[in-house]
Amino acid sequence: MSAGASDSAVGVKLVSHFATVEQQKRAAVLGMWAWLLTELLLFAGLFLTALILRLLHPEAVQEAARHLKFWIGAINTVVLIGSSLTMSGAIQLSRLGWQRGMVRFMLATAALGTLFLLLKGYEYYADYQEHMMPFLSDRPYELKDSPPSRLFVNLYYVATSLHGLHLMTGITILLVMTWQASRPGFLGQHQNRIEIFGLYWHFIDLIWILAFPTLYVLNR
Amino acid sequence: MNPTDLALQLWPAAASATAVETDWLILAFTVLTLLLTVPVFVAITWFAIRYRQGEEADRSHGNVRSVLIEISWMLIPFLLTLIFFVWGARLFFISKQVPGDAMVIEAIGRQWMWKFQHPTGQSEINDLHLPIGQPIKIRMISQDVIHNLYLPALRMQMATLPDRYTELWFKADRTGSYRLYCSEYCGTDHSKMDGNLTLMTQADYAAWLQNAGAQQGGQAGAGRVVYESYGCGACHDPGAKVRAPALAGLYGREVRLADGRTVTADETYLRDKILNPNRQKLAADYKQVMPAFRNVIPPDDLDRLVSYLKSTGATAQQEAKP
Amino acid sequence: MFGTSDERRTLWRHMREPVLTAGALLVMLGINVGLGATLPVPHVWIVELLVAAVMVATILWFSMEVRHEPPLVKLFAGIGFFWVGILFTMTLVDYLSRG
Amino acid sequence: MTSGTITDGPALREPHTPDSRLGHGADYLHAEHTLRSWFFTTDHKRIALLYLASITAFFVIGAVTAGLVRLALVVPDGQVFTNDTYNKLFTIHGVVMVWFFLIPSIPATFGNFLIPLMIGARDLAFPKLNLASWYVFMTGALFTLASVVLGGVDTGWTFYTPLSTAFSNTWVVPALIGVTIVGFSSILTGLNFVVTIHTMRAPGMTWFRLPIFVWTHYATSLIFLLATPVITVALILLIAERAFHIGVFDPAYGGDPVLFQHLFWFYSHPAVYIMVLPGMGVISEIVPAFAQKKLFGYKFVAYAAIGLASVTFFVWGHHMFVNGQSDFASVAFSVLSFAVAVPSAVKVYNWTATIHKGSLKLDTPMLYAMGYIGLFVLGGLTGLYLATLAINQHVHATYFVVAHFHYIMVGGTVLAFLGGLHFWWPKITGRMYIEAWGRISAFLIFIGFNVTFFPQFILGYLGMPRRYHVYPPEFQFLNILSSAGSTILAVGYLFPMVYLVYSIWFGKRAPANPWDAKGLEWTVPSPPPAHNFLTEPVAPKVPYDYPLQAQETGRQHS
Repeated sequence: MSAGASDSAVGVKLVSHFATVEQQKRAAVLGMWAWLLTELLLFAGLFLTALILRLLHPEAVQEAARHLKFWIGAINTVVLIGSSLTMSGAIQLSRLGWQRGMVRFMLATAALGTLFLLLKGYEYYADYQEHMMPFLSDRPYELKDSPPSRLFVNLYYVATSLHGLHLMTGITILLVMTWQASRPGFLGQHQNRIEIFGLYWHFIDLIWILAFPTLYVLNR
Repeated sequence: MNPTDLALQLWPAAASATAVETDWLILAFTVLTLLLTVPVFVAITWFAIRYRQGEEADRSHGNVRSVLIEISWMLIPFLLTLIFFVWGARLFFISKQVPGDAMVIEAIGRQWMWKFQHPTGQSEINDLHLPIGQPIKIRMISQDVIHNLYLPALRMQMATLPDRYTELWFKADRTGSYRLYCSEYCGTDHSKMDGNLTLMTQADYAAWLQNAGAQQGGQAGAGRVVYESYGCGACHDPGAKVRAPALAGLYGREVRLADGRTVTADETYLRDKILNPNRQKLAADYKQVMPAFRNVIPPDDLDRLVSYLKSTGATAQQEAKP
Repeated sequence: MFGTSDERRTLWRHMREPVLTAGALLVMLGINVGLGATLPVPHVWIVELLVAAVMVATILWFSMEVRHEPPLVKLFAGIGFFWVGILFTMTLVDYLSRG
Repeated sequence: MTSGTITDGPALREPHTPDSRLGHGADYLHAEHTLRSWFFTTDHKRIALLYLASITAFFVIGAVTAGLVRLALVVPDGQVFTNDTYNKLFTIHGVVMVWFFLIPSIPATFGNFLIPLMIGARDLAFPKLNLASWYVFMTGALFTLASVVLGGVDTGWTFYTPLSTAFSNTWVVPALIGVTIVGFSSILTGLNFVVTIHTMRAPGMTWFRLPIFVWTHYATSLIFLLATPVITVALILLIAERAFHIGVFDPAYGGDPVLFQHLFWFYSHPAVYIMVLPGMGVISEIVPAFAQKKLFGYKFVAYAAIGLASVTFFVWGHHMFVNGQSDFASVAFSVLSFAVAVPSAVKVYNWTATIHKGSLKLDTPMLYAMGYIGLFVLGGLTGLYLATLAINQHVHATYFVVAHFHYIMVGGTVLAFLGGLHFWWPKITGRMYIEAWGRISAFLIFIGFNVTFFPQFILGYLGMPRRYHVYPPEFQFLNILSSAGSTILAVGYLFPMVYLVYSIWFGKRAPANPWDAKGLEWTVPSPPPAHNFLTEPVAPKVPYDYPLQAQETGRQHS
């Protein structure tokens, strides 16, 4: 069975207000990079807060960081690196016009993204079991003797849930796009959408590559 | 002089040498501002009249060395204004270096009042009486939101933060009644969080302390009461059931910590240990059993308690000497 | 799923770089996880931070293919980190010099 | 130069027939007439008008609350309102004016309308995103407006913790959510402009042939992109703080309220340049057009825009000299703040040099531009006073600060906005306003503004803190003066609203280029056709190619 053999035409359809396809593609790439700039600065604010907490309360932050599920975080990083690989695969195949293979890679990417979220959900559940949710007012907090540790644990929830939200958005867009891309003729008109989305996906990966050490590793 | 007597005032009274110098600074800066702006205003007006459309005028243009012009009007004003940066920074540094002999006033801001405590223990609400000719340091903290103690006659203000001490100092040289304000917006009655700053001669101040006598007995005496009321003695008194470090003579001593470090038991150390004993710096050979008093003990009580602990330290040292 | 050997060769030609990138990322992650789990020396966080920085650079340069992009995109990829630098540096100027 | 016949008569009801030379096609106002064609348009010109209508409405709300604040301050003992009402009023004024008027004002209206025309493009790069940004803006703005009006918020526009998180009993969370949403609209607008200016320029339109207006909007867009996300995350943390007590800014748990101020001002100081830079762009278009002379020092003015946008990110700490920041940091931020003077001076001196030996027409836009230069210079230099550490220790958080930033924001942004509105009004609507009324209102606004805000410099130096409802009686005279000035200012604002709207129906037909101005937007008919250019736009060899020009030597012309 040959998935790659069903080559389809690869290209981008010109939208009327652009002069050339080349211009249209450049605009799309630049637009995504401009958006990613803002994403980086968004998360930078959280990383800065984590750093300041570490400076103000070193012991408490260390204690809190030791309670995070280090190994789930590490496995999740592996999962995201894997999803980046499948996303790169989808982009490569889209350039070749191998539509079915591309769709499979996209589905794999969405599956890995979902796996990340499931593991994250399990991690939250384990945190809940261990009374590591200081923002819940009706549930006693494990490290109640160390008030500043609350701050770091809470920041961990803000940062990871914001990242999770980005990932969830990414998966949703990816699934919609997979559905569109599975129809014939997609690659002939919108090949660059795969590439643009790929940038976003890799960047979520990049943010996690920064978040994992910031939250789990550096403060141990 | 009473500030309310003035219907229209155009320049604030200055009650210290620093305030007078700040005034000179802003006046000199204004002169520079005028030097830089008046030519622009005059030029714009003059050009608007001279080169109005339809007016006969010489509109021929010779060669202009534009790079030279651009660089000069970029750099010359910048360098001139930098003089004022240096001057301002110098005054700022002076205002940050507290003389050793400064009299310390403890100030507490809370929604929506000021509380000032004199070194002799008297305290007053919103109004502040102080002597001239004597460096005065105001050490302040807030009990709730951020406030800002603003003394316009001294050209001085500083934020009061919750849980962190800030300070400002000055040496007034003119008696009189002036305003003091909260200048950081702090909620409903922000604009009522003001009062009068009365600067008086040292003799008058001494007399005022005698007569005002709001809360006699001094900080340390009040602190002893706090010590009792929070039950500190149950663990820390000699012979208490729970083995806790003795506090008499602790202040100023070196303390060996559980992690091997040695720290001096200064005021910050005492405060930290009371507010949050777990945070760090557990004393060697003791177990961590003390509860945290953060959010339990109000800042003014804490001040009194720390004063008391300091006084017991001094007593113990005097006893140890002979 | 890719039938002919021709196709497999083409596939590998295109997938070599992503696979190698992912491999490199996994190795670096392994280093960081190992350091984080064992904490072999004090201040190991410096090493961990450097490894994370290299990982970020790898994603930008290879996964996101910045190296094939025109200078303008390279600038956009870098300028955000420069601005993060401003945010961190100027804030730390305050925190590190507080008495 | 002129195109089409100039006749009087109803404009909106009759499509304007463009010059036959340029081919056929209805102008953008008459291309379609349905409500749907306005609310779902992707035409940058129509979206600009949607923004214009919305920000005008927000301006009115902000101005009315300002009027009420000035009314309350006529008496020193706060008898007009309760303290809570007063606090809510100035919070509405601040929030609405900063986030819903000043920040979108020039970029979202004139930027949207003019950037594609000026660079010779058919539209912005992402027209749907452009429309989306207006909907995002309206969603956030109406949401916030509902919460500040129905529930009231009393934190001031700065939302300082712990007042906003732990102590205020008002509708802080909905207001914050709305402001956060509006931030995304800024980001989308900025993104669109950056991409458009990079990729959509007409053939031959190199960077150094672009009008300064485009340069300043490029710089502004960079600030939108790089600064806005930081306030977004700061506000998210604030919302989480208030809703879940996460504690990072709460001293009760060991958090640091000063950290919020750092994150807040990392955005909010550059945001000043979001407001100021587009205004500088407008002035850089008006001054050469009404002097009929090439802009002096074009490259320096262009680089100064980028310079301002960069330097502004290094100076935010000057808002925090007395707020518990370290002394070392204060000195560093102080000296860096002085560096802002360099690019600002470049702008002002170059405008002045442009007027020199020009052929001046003192029409309404030029009057606004001249007023702008004067007020911006005063506002900018008093900013240097505030950056001086010792002076700041005295006037921080007093009316001196209030006066200073109103000189920048009203004297700067609003005057530039009104100047630009008169300058491009014929282009946007195809109608001329009545010149005499324009001049009268420009004078009224200039005088009213100075009477309102100059006394506030004195009040501030005397020591009157800002946000004071009850104030010492010795300040009453100056406060009454200020309030009196604000009534003149209000009349000045009302005039254009009346005569500009009047001109839409009864104004004279505008020719394509009523001011003999240079720039691609003046080469198309007024109002422009739906697709902007009927023939391929030709980039000028030199920007600002006016009849008069100084022979600038010492550098290469591009």
